[in-house]
Order: sequence, then C-alpha cells, then structure tokens
Amino acid sequence: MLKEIRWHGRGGQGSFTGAKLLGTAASLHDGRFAQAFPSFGPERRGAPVLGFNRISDNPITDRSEISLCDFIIFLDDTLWNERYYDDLKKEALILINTADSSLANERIRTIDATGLALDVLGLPIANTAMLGALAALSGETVTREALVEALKSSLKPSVLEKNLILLEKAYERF
Amino acid sequence: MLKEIRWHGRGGQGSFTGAKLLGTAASLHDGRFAQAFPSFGPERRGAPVLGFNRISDNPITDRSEISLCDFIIFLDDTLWNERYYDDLKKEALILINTADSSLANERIRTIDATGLALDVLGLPIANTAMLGALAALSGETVTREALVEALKSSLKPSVLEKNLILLEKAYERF
Amino acid sequence: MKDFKMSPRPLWKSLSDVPMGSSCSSFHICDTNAAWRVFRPVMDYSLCIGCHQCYLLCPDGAIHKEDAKVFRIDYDFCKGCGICANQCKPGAISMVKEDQV
Amino acid sequence: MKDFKMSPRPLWKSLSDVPMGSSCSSFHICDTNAAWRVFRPVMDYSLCIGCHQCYLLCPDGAIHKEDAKVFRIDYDFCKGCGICANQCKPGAISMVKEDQV
Amino acid sequence: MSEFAFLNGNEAVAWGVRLSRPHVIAAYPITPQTKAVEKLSSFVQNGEMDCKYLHVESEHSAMACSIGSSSVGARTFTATSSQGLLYMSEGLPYASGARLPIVMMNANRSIATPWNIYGDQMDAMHVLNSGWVQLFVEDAQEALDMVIQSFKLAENHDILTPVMINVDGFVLTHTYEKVEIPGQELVDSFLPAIEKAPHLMNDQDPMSLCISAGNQHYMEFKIKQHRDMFKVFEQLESIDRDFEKSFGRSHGGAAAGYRNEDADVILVTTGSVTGTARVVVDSLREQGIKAGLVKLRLLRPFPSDDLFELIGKAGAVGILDKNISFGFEGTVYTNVNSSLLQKGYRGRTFNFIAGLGGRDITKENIEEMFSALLEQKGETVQYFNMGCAL
Amino acid sequence: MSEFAFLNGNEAVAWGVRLSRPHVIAAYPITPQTKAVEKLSSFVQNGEMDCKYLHVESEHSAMACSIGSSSVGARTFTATSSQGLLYMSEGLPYASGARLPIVMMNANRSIATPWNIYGDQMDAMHVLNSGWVQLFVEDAQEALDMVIQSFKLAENHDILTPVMINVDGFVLTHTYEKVEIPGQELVDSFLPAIEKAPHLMNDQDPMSLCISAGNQHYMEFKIKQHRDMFKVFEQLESIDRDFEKSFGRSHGGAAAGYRNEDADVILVTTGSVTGTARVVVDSLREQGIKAGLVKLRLLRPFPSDDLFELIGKAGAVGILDKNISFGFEGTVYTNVNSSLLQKGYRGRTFNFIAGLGGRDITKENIEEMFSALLEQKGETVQYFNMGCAL
Amino acid sequence: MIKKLNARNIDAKECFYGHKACGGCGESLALRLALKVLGEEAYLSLPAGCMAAVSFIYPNMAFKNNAVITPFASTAAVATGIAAGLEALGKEAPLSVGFAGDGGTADIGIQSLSGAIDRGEKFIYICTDNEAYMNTGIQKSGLTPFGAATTTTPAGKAIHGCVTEKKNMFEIAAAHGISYAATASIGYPEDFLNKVQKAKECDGPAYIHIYTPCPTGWGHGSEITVDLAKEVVDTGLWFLAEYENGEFRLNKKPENFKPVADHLKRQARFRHLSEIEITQIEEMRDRKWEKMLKNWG
Amino acid sequence: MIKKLNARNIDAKECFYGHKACGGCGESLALRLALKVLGEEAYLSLPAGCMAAVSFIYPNMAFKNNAVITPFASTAAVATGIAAGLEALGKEAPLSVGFAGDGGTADIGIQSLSGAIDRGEKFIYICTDNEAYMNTGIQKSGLTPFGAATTTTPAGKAIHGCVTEKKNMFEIAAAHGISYAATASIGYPEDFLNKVQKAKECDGPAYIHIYTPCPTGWGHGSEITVDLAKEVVDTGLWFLAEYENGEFRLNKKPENFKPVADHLKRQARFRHLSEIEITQIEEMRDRKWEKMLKNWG
Ligand SMILES: Cc1ncc(C[n+]2csc(CCOP(=O)(O)OP(=O)(O)O)c2C)c(N)n1
Ligand SMILES: Cc1ncc(C[n+]2csc(CCOP(=O)(O)OP(=O)(O)O)c2C)c(N)n1
Ligand code: SF4
Ligand code: SF4
Ligand code: SF4
Ligand code: SF4
Ligand code: SF4
Ligand code: SF4
Ligand SMILES: [Mg+2]
Ligand SMILES: [Mg+2]
Repeated sequence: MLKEIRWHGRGGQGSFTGAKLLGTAASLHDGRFAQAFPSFGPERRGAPVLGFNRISDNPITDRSEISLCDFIIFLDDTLWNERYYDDLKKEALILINTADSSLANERIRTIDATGLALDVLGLPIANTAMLGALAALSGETVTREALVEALKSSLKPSVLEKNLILLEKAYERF
Repeated sequence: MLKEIRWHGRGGQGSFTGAKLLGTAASLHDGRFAQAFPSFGPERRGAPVLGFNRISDNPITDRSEISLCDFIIFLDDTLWNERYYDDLKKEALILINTADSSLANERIRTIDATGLALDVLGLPIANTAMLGALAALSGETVTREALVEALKSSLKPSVLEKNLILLEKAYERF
Repeated sequence: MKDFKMSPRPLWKSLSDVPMGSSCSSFHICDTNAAWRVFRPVMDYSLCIGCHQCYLLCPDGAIHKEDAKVFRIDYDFCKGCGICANQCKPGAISMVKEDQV
Repeated sequence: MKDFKMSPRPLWKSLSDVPMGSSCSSFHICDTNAAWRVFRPVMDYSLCIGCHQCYLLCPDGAIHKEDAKVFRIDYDFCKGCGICANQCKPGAISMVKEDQV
Repeated sequence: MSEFAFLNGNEAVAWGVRLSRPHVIAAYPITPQTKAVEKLSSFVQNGEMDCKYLHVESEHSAMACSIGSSSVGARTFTATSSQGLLYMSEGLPYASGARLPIVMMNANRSIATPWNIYGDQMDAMHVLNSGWVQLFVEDAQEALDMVIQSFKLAENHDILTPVMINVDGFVLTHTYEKVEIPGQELVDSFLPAIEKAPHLMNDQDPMSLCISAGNQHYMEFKIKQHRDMFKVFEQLESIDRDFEKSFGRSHGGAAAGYRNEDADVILVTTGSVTGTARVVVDSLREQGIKAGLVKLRLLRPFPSDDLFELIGKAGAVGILDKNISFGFEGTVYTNVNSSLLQKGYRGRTFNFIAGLGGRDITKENIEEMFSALLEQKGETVQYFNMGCAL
Repeated sequence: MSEFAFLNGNEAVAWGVRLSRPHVIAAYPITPQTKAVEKLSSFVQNGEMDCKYLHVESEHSAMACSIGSSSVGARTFTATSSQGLLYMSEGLPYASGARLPIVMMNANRSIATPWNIYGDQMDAMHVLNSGWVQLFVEDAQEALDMVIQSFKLAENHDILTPVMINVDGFVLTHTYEKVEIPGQELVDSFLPAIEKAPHLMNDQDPMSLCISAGNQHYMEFKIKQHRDMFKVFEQLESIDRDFEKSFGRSHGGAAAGYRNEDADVILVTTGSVTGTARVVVDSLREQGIKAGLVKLRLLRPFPSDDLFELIGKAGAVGILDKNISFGFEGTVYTNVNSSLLQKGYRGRTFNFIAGLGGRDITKENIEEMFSALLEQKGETVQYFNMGCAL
Repeated sequence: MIKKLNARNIDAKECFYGHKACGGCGESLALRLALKVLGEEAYLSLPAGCMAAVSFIYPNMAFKNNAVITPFASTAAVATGIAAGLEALGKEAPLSVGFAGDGGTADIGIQSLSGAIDRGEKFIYICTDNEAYMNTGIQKSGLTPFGAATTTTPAGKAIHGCVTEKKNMFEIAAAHGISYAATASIGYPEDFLNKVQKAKECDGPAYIHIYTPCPTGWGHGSEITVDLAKEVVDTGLWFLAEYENGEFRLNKKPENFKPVADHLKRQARFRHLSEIEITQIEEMRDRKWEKMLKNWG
Repeated sequence: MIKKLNARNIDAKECFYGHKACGGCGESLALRLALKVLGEEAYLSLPAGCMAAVSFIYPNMAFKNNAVITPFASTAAVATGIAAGLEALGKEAPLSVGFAGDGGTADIGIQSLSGAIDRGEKFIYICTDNEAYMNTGIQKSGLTPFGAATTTTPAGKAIHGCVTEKKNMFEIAAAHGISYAATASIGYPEDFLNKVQKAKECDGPAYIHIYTPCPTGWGHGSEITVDLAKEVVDTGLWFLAEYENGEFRLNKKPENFKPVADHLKRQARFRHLSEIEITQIEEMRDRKWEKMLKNWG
C-alpha cells in the first residue's frame, strides 16, 4: 500500500530533513520501502521549497514526480493555499504547522509545531513535531517506534533526547 | 592525360615551393588542372620531406596519395636511393640535382641545379632550375611559358629576373 | 526609484511563442519575493536622519530613495534580511515578525 | 656516454602485436638523424683543450664525454647545427660539407 | 559486515568509491554531482579513507590529474556532470586511447543553453564516441555496486578501458532509498589491489605514454582499442556473476529485459526511468496487454546481440530518449535502429523524446508511449509532456 | 572582379571569410587549421580586412569570445580542429542554444591518443549533438563558397544556428588547386551586412541571454531549436540557387548523388574522399558495373529524405566512415542506418572504416568496397588499408 | 577631476532588482552598488555562480542591462568578445563588464581572465569573493581561506578545514601589468564605488576584487553581512589596495588590528578552529602585512 | 650545502637522445641540460608543442625517463596527478616534472599551472620559452615580444608585428606565493643547471622560465642559438632572477647593456623593425629594469 507525501517549507527550514527522517524510519526501522527526494531550484534560502516521500510495502521503482498526495505537510502556514486541495488523493489529509487551529477542517489537521518546538527544544525547528503528528494520524505510513529509531540513528546525542520528547508530545496531540 | 610527380627534399629546402610553382604554372597558365600537396610529418627542418603534384587535362578529384609516379625529383642527391625505381610508372623518369652526372642512366636525368643556382642567384636554391629541367623533359607536363608566368606571379620582383634566367638555363640543358 | 514593470508570466500556446534562443527581455520580472520574508523591516520615519545607509546597503535594492530624505521599502521585494535595521544607527528600522504586523 | 640500444622497427602481424594503449618503451630508438646533416662537425683533437663547452651545449647530446678529456661525436645523431664549432673557443671543431668529407 | 543505510545516489556512489579504496580522487564540483564529492571529501578529511584528494581548479584538470595518476598505476576516481563533462571532453578519448582504467561517475544533467541543472542524458550522449565504457544505472544500490564492479572491469588487463557510470541527476543522485553497504572485507576480496598494467609508467622499465603515431601506425592503435572494447560484454557478465557469489546481488550484463519474452510491444530505456516504466508495464499486463521492457545498461560498447535477442519478435519497439540530437532524433534511437537494421528487424520503431531538462516523465506518458506502439500511430519521433503545441 | 588563384583549402577558407566581411575573428592555432588563421591575420595586419582579430589564449576562449561578439550582433568567424574542437566543446551547444549565427571552419583531424595530426573525421563526429549545422565540403572551391553561403544560412532569421564547415585536414586544407575568388562587389550584394536578430543584445531593448530555464520551460526551448534546424534543408537549397545566379557555380543541397539513379550498389561518403570515389565509380561504370555514390553534405540536420531518395532501389549500400565510435561502428553508418530503417529500406548495408589518422584511402580500397557491396560479402563492418591482420 | 561618489550622489535608479539571492547576500549588494556606477549602458557577463543563478531564472530577469550568462570558465572571454563586437559594429566607448565569483575567477576562469588582460583591451572584471563555490553548495575554491570549513573541506578528524591559503588574485592581476587593479569590501561601500568609477575611466583592462560575505555559506546571520565585511578589513584579514601605473598602494593602513578570534567565531565555518589555528591565521596575516607594508608601503 | 653544478661535474649520461628537433634547437638543449640534473628517475610531462612532437614519434622515443604527452592545456595537472599517484602508491620522494613551451605555459596552460601551484604539492615546472607557438608554425603566443613577426602577427602594412608585450610569467608564478621560481637562459647554462638543482631540492612547487631561441621560428643560423641566448641577457631584453622565501633576487645586474639593434637584426623576425620601434623596445626594457632594480634590487 503506497503512501505519497509532500512537504512544503522554506529553504533552510528543514523540510527535507523531515522527509529524510520519515524515509529512514519507514525503510530502515519499519521494514518497508521508502523514497525521499527534494525539489530543487535555483532560488535561495528563504524561498519556498518542496520535499517528497513515497512509502510502500513493496519495492518502489516509480521515479516520476508525485502529483496527488496522501499527505501534504506545511511547515509554515503562510505557505498554505486553497489550491492545494486539488493535489489530494481521496481520503488524503493536509497537516499544517500553525498556531491558528481555526484552519482545521475535514481535510486539514493543524498543530502548533513551532510552539511545541520552542517549548521543548528552545528552537523554532518544526519537523520532528510534524513527524510525530504524522505518525499519530497514520501509523500505516510510519510508526512512532520507527521514528524514534530514526531519530536515534540520525541526530547528534546533544539534541536527541529533546527531540524524542518533542516527537512524543506531538504524537500525543492526535 | 594525368601526370603524377613526387618531389624529395629536406625540410626548409623549398621542395614544396617547387611543387606549388609547378601547379600554379599548369593550372593558371597552361589552362590545365593541377594539385600540389605536401607530405607533412612531425620531423623538423633538415629532415627529409616529400611534395606531390598531379597535372591533368581534366578536373582532378582523386585525393588519394600518389604511389607510382611519372616523375620523381630529388633536390639533393643524398636523398636518392635505388629503391625508388619501384615507384615509377612505365616510361617515367627520375630527375636528380647532382654534380655527379655519372648517376644518369635510362631512367635517370641529372642536372647540377645547385651549381647553376649558385652561379645565377648566388644562392643554393635549386627548385627553379629543377622546374626548368622538368619543362624541358616534358612539355606535356608543364610548358616553359607557363613556368615563366608562374614565376612572375609568385616571386618578389627583387629575385624574379635572376630566377627567369636560371629557369632558362636549366631548360636549355636538355 | 522603481524602474521596471512587473510583467505577466508568459503563456506558450505553441513553439512559436517560445523565445528565440535562450533570451528574454531584461528586467522582465514576474514574481515578487515577498513570500521569502519571515521578518519585516518597519521604518519609523520620525527617527530617520536621512543618512542613506539603509538605501545604500540593501542587497535587494528594496529601499527606494524618493528624495534625499524619504526612503520607502518595497515590500514586494524586501526579503527581510535585516541589514537595513542593523545598519541604521538611530534605530529607525525595526524587524517585526511577519505574522505580527 | 651512449645510453640506449638502437631498437629494430617493430613489425605488426596482427592487432595483438600493436602496443596496448598509446605507449612505447622509453628510449626505444629505431632511426638515426644522420640524413639531416648538410655540414659535419669535425674535431681536431690536437686543438681541443677539454673545456667541455661543445659537450655541454650540443642540443642533441651527440658529443659524448668518454673521459674528462676525450669527446666523441656520434655522427648517427649529430644534425650538423654548428653550435659546437661556434662555441669552441680554440677552434678545434670545424664544419665540413657532408659531400666533402 | 554489510549494513543498511538510507542514502541518495550520490552518497551510494561515494560509498562504492570508499569501499574500492582508490589511491587518488580528483574532482570538481558541479550540480547534481556535488554530494558525491562532498561525501568523499568528508571521508578523507575524517581519515576514513586513505587517499589523495586533489581539489582541482576545473574539470579539464580533474581529468588531466586522473590521467596522470592512472598513468603510474594508481586506482583513480573522478566525478562530474553536464558542462563539466563537456569541459573535460578533450581528456576522455585521451584517457581511453591511453587505456587508463579510470572510473568516473557522471551525474546526468542537461546541457546549456538555456542553463538547466536537472536530469536528462544529453551530457552522456555528447561523449558516446570517446572510447569510454558507458554504463547506466537504475537505482542507488546499483550505483554503489557498479562502482566496485567498474573498477574490476576497467582494470581487467584485457579491457583496460575507462568506465563512466551514468547516474540520473536528481532522480537518482538526490533520491534517498535503502541501500546495503557491503562490508569492507567482502569488497577487498572481490576487488583486490590494482595490478599495474605493463603499458603504464614504472621504475623498472620506463615507458613513454600518450605518444604520437603517424598515418602509418595510428589506425591500428585505434582498431585495437575498438575491438578490445567488445570484450567488455563477457567480462561484465562474469564480474557480475562473481559479484553475486560474494554479495548475493546481481545486476546483469549489457542489457536486461522485463516481461519482454512474449511482449507484443517493447519500450527500450536507459537509467532510472526504467523503474517507472516497470510500474506501467505491470499495470498494462494486468489489463492483458503484452507490454515489455528492454533496459540498456551499456551504450558503449553497444550490445547489439543482447538487444536483438531481448526484443525478439515484438511487433513494435519504442525507444525512450532523454536526449535529442538536434536536427535528427534521440541518440539511443539512432543506435538501436542501426543495430536492428543490421539484425534484419522488420518491425516499426518509434522514438519517444521525454524528460529533457528534468521534465517529469509520468506514468501516463509511458502509457501513451505504449499505446502509440500498440496502435502504431503517430509520428516516428514524438515528444512527451510538452507544455505547448509543436 | 573574380580572379583565379592556386590556393589550398585553408587559404580558400580565409578568402571566403575575407569576402564575407566579418566583424570579429577569434581563433587559436592548431594543425591543420593554422594556414587559414595565418592568412586571415595577414589580411588584417596588412589592412586588407577591417575586422577585430582576437588572439585568444585557447579554443575554449575562442568560442567564448565568439559567443560574446555574436551576442551583440557582430558577424563572427572562428576556426579550429581536433583537440581544439573538443576543448571548446562546452561552447558549442552553448552557442547553438543561444541561436548565435557563428560560422566556424573545422579542419578535420584525428583525436588523441595516440596523437596524430592527420585527417580523419573523428573530431566532427564528437560534436554531432551540439546543435550546429554540420557541413562537409569536397574541395577548396566549395570551401570558399560555403563560407559565404554559411553566413547567409546561419544569419537567416528562421535559422539562427551556427554552422560548422568541415574541411578534411591535409587532403583539403593543404592541397593547392585552382580556385576562383569572387569579386568583393558580387559577394557584398549576395551577402549583405548582418541584420541583427531581435533576441540579441541591443541598446534599445536590453536583453538577457543564455538564461536558465527550469524543468517547466527548458524542453520547449530545446524542441524549438530542434525543429527549427530542419528548416536548414530548404534554406540551403534556396541560398545555393541564389548563389548560382550570382556566381555561376552551385554546390547543391543537403546530399548529392553521382551516377546513382540506376545504381545497383551505392557508396555513401562525406567530404573529400568523394572525389576519389568518383574516379573509381567512373572506372567501374566503364566496366559495366552499376556503381553509384551519394555524398552527404550535411550531417546535421540529417537529410533522411534526400538520402533515401538518392539511394533509391540500390541493392546494397556501403557507408564509408573516416571515424569510429569505439565499441560500436562508424557514426555516419549509424545515422544512415537509422534513417534507412525508418524509411523501410530493405537492402543490406555495410560499413567501411577507412582513413583513420590520415591512413590513405586508395582507389583500390574503394574498389574493394564496391566489390564487397556487389557480392554482399564479408563482415558488416570492414576495415581498410590496415597494416596488419585483425 | 572625477567626482567622488557616495551614498548621496549615486544614481537612485536600480539596475539589479527582484533577484532570487538569499536575504542578506553580500555578492548581490556588490553587484547592485557596481551598477550604480556602471549604469544601464554597461554590457554584463556573468558566469555560472550564485549571481547568474539567481538573476536569469526564466521568466524573471533581474538585470536592467544587456546581460549574459557565460560558460563558467569564460567570463573574461565573453566580456572581451562583447567589447570587440560592439567596437567592430561602431559603438563608441562600449562598456563591457564581467562579474564572477571567487571560483569563477581564481580557479576555472583564471586562464580566460589572464588571456583577456594580456590582450590589453578595455573591459572591467569584478570578482565577488565569498570564499567558496556557493552556487553549488559551499565547496572549497582557490580563495577559500585557511581553516574554513566547506563541504569539500569539512572540519574533519584528520584534516581540519581548508589547508591552503587564499590565492593572491589581486597580485596576480597586477603581475600581468594590468592598467588598474584594486581590492575592496562591501564593508567599505563608498571606497568600492569610487574604485568602480576609476575602472570605468581607465583605458585598458581593470580588475576589482571585492570581499562579499555569504550568510548561507559562512553561517552567519543575514543582518551582519556588511558588518563582517567591514570587520574583516579592520582585523587585517582583508585589505584595501590599488595597483595603478605599475605601482601598488595600500588605501588603509591600520594602526592596530581588531581581534581575529571574535570575528572568526561569528561565522560557523570557523567555529571549529582551535586557538592554535587562530594564532596561525594571525601569523599569516602578519606576514602578509609585513610584506605589503614593505613592498607597497 | 649543495654542490654547484658545472659542465665538468654533471652526469655524463644522456636521458634525451635521438629526438627529431631542428638542428640547433634551443628548447631541446634546455631539456637535455635539465635532465642532467633531474636524472632518469624523474617522471616527465610534456604538453603538445615542439618537444613533445619531436620526442614521441612512434616508434622513436627520445626520453630515457617515464614520460607522457599531456593535453596541451594540462602539463601541470598531469604532472601533479603523477606526483599524487606515485605518492599514494607509496613511492618515496617522487619527482614529477613538467616541461612546456611558452604557449603551453602562458596561454592555454596557465590555469592548470595556477591550480597546481595553488595546491602546493611538490613538482617542478619548466617553461621553455621560444616566444611563439613553434610546433604549429610560429604563431604569436602570450610570450611573443613586442615587434616580433610571427605567422599570426606578420609585419604587415597596417600592423607591424606583435603589438603586445610579453606576459610576466615569472612574476605571475611568484605572485602565487610559489616555493621557488627563477628565470634562466640557455646562454647561461650553468646558472640554469643550478636553478634546476634548487627546484629539485625545494619542498613545494617550483617554476623555472628559460629562454630558448628557435632558429626555425626566429630566422637565425642554427649555430648561434646559444650566442643569442647569452646576448639577450647581456642586452637586458631578458633577465636572470629568482624568487625564494617570498623574496625576489636579480642574479645579474648589468652595468650597461649591449646594443639591442644588433641583437635584433640577427633574427629575421625583427628585421622589419624601424628605428623608432627599436627605440620603443629599449624604452620598455629600461622601464622593466627600473622596476626590477627598485623592487628586487
Ligand atoms: C564547467 C562547469 N563546471 C562546474 C560548474 C558548476 N558550478 C556552477 S557555479 C559553481 C560555483 C561558483 O562559485 P563562485 O564562482 O565562487 O561563485 P558563487 O556561487 O560563490 O557566487 C560551480 C562549481 C559549471 N556550471 N560549469
Ligand atoms: C587544445 C589544443 N589546441 C591547440 C593545439 C595545437 N598546438 C599544438 S602545439 C602548439 C603550439 C605549442 O607552442 P609552445 O607551447 O610555445 O611550444 P613550442 O612548440 O614553441 O615548443 C599548438 C598551438 C593542441 N595540440 N591542442
Ligand atoms: S539608515 Fe536609518 S537613519 Fe539612515 S536613512 Fe535609513 S532609516 Fe534613515
Ligand atoms: S530587510 Fe534586507 S531586503 Fe528588506 S529592506 Fe532591509 S536590507 Fe533590504
Ligand atoms: S653540430 Fe650540432 S648536433 Fe652536431 S655535434 Fe655539434 S652541436 Fe651537436
Ligand atoms: S669546445 Fe672545443 S675545446 Fe672545448 S671540449 Fe669541445 S672541442 Fe674541446
Ligand atoms: S549562497 Fe551566498 S552568495 Fe549565494 S545567493 Fe546566497 S548569500 Fe548570496
Ligand atoms: S621549430 Fe624551433 S623549437 Fe621547434 S624543434 Fe625547431 S628549433 Fe626547436
Ligand atoms: Mg564564491
Ligand atoms: Mg613556443
């Protein structure tokens, strides 16, 4: 069962790190298959950028771009736009990092990931929290346990502990 | 009627200038068709080199190397070697610049072109004399008149007069 | 002094609409950079002494000199780098988080 | 001091005889340069003072130092440039037309 | 001990290189190859690789340094892409003529102008005549493995030919997937230290290299090189068999089929797009359509025999080209056609130009290609996913 | 006033350039192109040409300077060969993508290593994908005339594509023959001053050139360029017709036949070897053998239609390649085969590799080629005038 | 005499606008300032590099001028080709200007630059030095300073950043006997403006080497780009000088230098440096100044 | 201290023999002499140029050493690649030497040379300067002197030979902060031998620029090649100098110069020069010396 995910962030914000962690978790720790790939343009730090994931139980050979998604994740609410509804598969969800929970609706879940991150890490780095939220929304896409392993294998010890807490907190929001 | 000619000289000796003059004479002043082309190697000034001519009443499109010749011209007797007999067509001739007239035989004509040139030009430049000899041996290949025109159009005025005399003298040797 | 027209993004119906070569008119600008900004420089004109430094040093040229005294920020193209604020000695420019303006 | 062997010109029967790559043994010398010469340097040993200049300055290295006093010209490789004769202060080397030796 | 990691194609290549223990790396950065050389630099700066890393000032010098180090028998790696490949292109036939077993990654990217950093295969096609083995890989694992295999291939004394590993820019170089990193001991026993070829420089019997050969000799040098290149087919297969024995994975020879045996129509692909095409073939098969694939892993030497065998009796063959030779057609198409004509193939062939400058090649595009083949309809050369009419 | 002179191919090119009144020449010397640039320098130093001559420090810069000067609308000429062509090869697709009407002479020469200064056509084949019009000439007169025609072709606002005139090294560049040098007035009226194309730099409406185009735009730029290139066929013919009107000489279009109409067997040639082949065809015809020739004057754009028409019903076609793509076959052969397969040609084709590194191509060699065709015997790819067995 | 330029009297018009450089990019500031002096009539050549990458993204063209991206190795060749073309077409006093990064200048572009200077024709070359290949992701160039971490010279366990020193591009340009050469920094913008003016006025080729911090590549806050560019001069790690009529001149001879360590520590690329390494850097600086003061003093 | 080399104590063995250079070729003498010092263990890299062309003509190989022809632009890159390869293979103190002509050095090869010096690894680069592209038939290079007629700068009616001056390769190499650089002439052979020795001993990259007349290209008798190479130093048109530990040194400061006109007139390439032009050449020389004496004195 194939899940396709798109991340929206700004250059330098770490959206692709999120996609990499997700892929690592799914493929190395959930025993599944995953791709993670960035979009990449000549625009610089600060410009809007995209990241992508495919996660599946079977080997993934498809190399085309992802157009319709199971999840679209926004690391920043200013990036969200109504036209992105068109890019959703049936039953797909949008996950937005925002303090403004009024954005939430049938297709949209919100979480104040930056707020959480500031609380826990003291830094406005939202991606770990977004991963926790994703795991909560769809264990089929990635399990919390795999994300924990992925964080352990990818992060520097100095920041690991707090990120694990952050992951947990975000996970519990849903 | 196609004539194929090969010149043997040493790099810097002017053998290819001879071939060019011959081609100029035949094509521009005898109303015929001619090619002149050098052999060209990485060896330097002083090393033995070759020059070639094709002369014909018809346009020449053949671009292959010349192997069998109607004339082989040696600007220097040290370059002459018996094995060159093999490169002659039937009825073809060899023309050698040498003071040693004992080299002459059925297939070989000799002329002391350097001696003549020293007399007339005061310089050991043999090619004009060789052209004169060639015209004498085969007006069919090139006419004396055409050579005179070629010299006129190719040489600096300062050396022209003497070269015309040299051409004449060599022509008269045969 | 703003010196270009915002051009509409070109639409190609067929290859004949595609530019010849790999050329494009200079100063053909279709997209703003506003979305890049997290912080926004806000000028307090009452503090400005007209020293020209913000105008001189903005890498995006987004501070336009209207006359020798009045400098205006083009928020379509300011990226919020903070150089102007940092260089402004009298502190006439402050950087404000975008969602707090 | 002559330091190479004259090698025979290689003969290729098939592609397997053709060298691998574009390589050849170094100092593989098949052809002499004697035919290039018009003048030949001739040494008068009685005039030689052993100054080493001819040996030092021959671009072809064709003057071999047999010992500190005896210099020998390798006529297989001398091109007759005349530098040795020109540089020999005591005039121990003279250039002679090839067909006059 | 092997281990698994989530790597992109560039990193996978860097790991393949690290495990191959080269003596010298000389490279110049260019998108999308950079992450490979960055990873290698970090291995070196961290003391994890014992290797001379030359920070050269250009690609022309990257290749020239590689020529130098390979000339003395050092195992040598370099990597480039696009403009860099063209800028070093004088060095390519230079190295292959000298029979230097250099291995290079080329991160396939489009060619300027217009400038564009995305992946197509125009760069590789520009240097198809350069005497290098040209290999195309499909995923990150294959990229890693083929670096190791390529050193073995290039250094084989019957081959002694440089190898270019083409890795699709972004689509492979920047996509992360699970990759098995083989243990160093395993690699060491599969790929022993380089055995210096006798035609290279050495202290015992000094050699002159990259000599000149006049019109009496040059042609034989070149025909020898040409004929030796065909030995790659057999060696590659045998290396891959050995590889399978050591590592439990294999990647095949010069060309590989996918559901091709009974196929009515076949699409010929190179590189990563093959994976997308597999998905489409599977879904067409589910619809009962006999579609198949042939993937060319080598473009030089060109595997005419394998290709013809794999295509078999398919009624139409489409060649997907991520490149175009202006004023003609896609270059893989030209090559395949020539080969098929010689084999007496009588079906129709189509050329599908797609993916230039990183234009997405969708599954729908590939379905369209198959339907063009099935219905034998449309122009011989067709363009896909264009944003406007022709 | 026209006049006759005894010139070699290089000098003929130089005269063609002089008469075309370029604004800028940027070139770097390399055998066998040198005499052309020397002649041009001497025209300039003697005040016989009014033109900026840039003594650049390399071929890469020769092309880059040409790109610069052509970008502002100056008529621009350059010349190179072999290693120089490869060294500038990054600039070639650069210039063609920018649609700059540069004209270049390439004195065809072999490629190192081994080093070899003699003529074959390996250099031109290396850059066949570069988006340049690739023209091959047969003699010095054609070389001169085609320089003039090429400027007209390149600068045509429907074409705007650089042109490479291939002149066989030594065999043409160094062979003297009688050449008619047209009068300047005649040339001036045939080839008026360059009309600046609107996409180039200008003071009225400043332009940005050689821009970048992302994956949303790049492909359309390139397909446009590709499709425009096919307009060369028609333009070349029309220019040649006009040329004939002005100068009383014509050279034909993209391909030309010789005694091909009723030929049983046909040899396909490029460049100067065509002349030698004519002699052989004539003598075979005298023996009653129906041999014919097709000369390809253009390799890019590739004249598929003309070729097929000229080959007609010949039972076997041989392609003479003065180049080889290592690990495959001669490149003209590959191109011709692809084209013939698409046209449904059903005869057999042979590839005759000859003349590499200046190896002589004798009349006997060409006779052997024809007898291979007549008897349809031997390998598909054959090598000629080899000094040893395979 | 030529009028001295300053923030108040420069042209208010912008010729470089809407580009996609990172916020706080030093290079883009250098270009913008230079164009204030060069004007919209100048023909611009930029090789691959950040500035080309962010200014010609179809359909967004950031230059008002005629401008072209050149092959990476070819800034000076294209620029002189343009100059030659314009001249041959009869344009009076054409102004052709190349802008290239440190990599495009000191590494892959040095041959083309050397050749162009040697030909002696008028053109201006401005090297915007951010001490690494930024466009491709912060790799070491020939102008990366000793100690700096880049993606190809990371602060590793065995090797601790970049081991080579900056190539002396200014001196190399001067050694060509160029008509005018200068160093500058965006931390001293008015000095730079006036050097561009001199380059514009001078007869033959001119070379200006300007120091342009890069927040993304150096790891500093985008707001301190200009600060750092001033500080680097004040610490003596960079210098302001000119070469004119065959003579060198130092424009600024500091009495004493600001502390190096503080300056370095504001940049992530130097944060790994040990005290010993910082001392090494100071020693290199002192040797350089000793030489400069002796020879150009 | 290192033993001073002279004609008597150099190695009697020849490592360069049977080459096909013109009789009296200055470059070949420079190579032969250098190899007397470098020895047969040195690995040689030569780009396209006369020396490569006359020494590797299959089947005649003129070097005793391991040797390779490099792409024309790549002498230094190949040489440093060789050095790196040998070092990585564990060879102790490998000696890698590049020999390139003036064109191969100052024009097409300058980038590769600059990069190699910048990398700082040990190798020796010897530029044999015959002031034109000889191998291809005497075209102008960046080191062709003012006034010289070449086939691309003939003495024409409008332009009278070469209009540019020689590029200062020695100063350019020095500006790189190279470990050792020197100028030499085959007219002062023992000076050259000892400079090669110094280059061999030094730790980092070394550059030697040697003046090597070419009878074919300059149009002089083959017997006076060495004479001219001495005379050019004595007229002050060439100079003997070194750059070591960051300092320049003139090895020979002439009291007064031999007359330039006589020297020039012995070479066909200068025979067209007017008196005014010869005076111009003298003035250039004097300016150069003034600068050298002032700065390196
Ligand atoms: C021949 C070639 N090689 C490599 C590249 C890749 N490339 C493009 S820009 C760049 C780095 C530019 O660095 P620099 O000149 O310092 O400019 P910056 O980006 O720092 O402004 C590189 C390596 C290229 N475009 N062309
Ligand atoms: C890329 C490239 N361009 C041009 C050439 C042609 N070429 C070979 S040698 C040479 C001139 C060499 O001149 P120089 O370096 O001064 O050496 P010299 O022959 O004078 O010894 C030229 C132009 C080449 N081989 N490669
Ligand atoms: S820097 Fe501050 S004081 Fe100066 S002009 Fe700008 S806003 Fe005014
Ligand atoms: S914040 Fe930066 S971009 Fe915005 S106006 Fe200030 S200096 Fe300019
Ligand atoms: S004549 Fe010339 S080549 Fe012969 S020995 Fe004397 S110096 Fe050497
Ligand atoms: S130069 Fe003359 S004196 Fe000196 S060693 Fe030679 S022959 Fe003897
Ligand atoms: S990476 Fe650096 S140089 Fe490039 S645009 Fe960003 S700040 Fe400017
Ligand atoms: S042309 Fe000059 S440099 Fe070349 S081999 Fe002859 S003398 Fe020597
Ligand atoms: Mg930079
Ligand atoms: Mg030279």
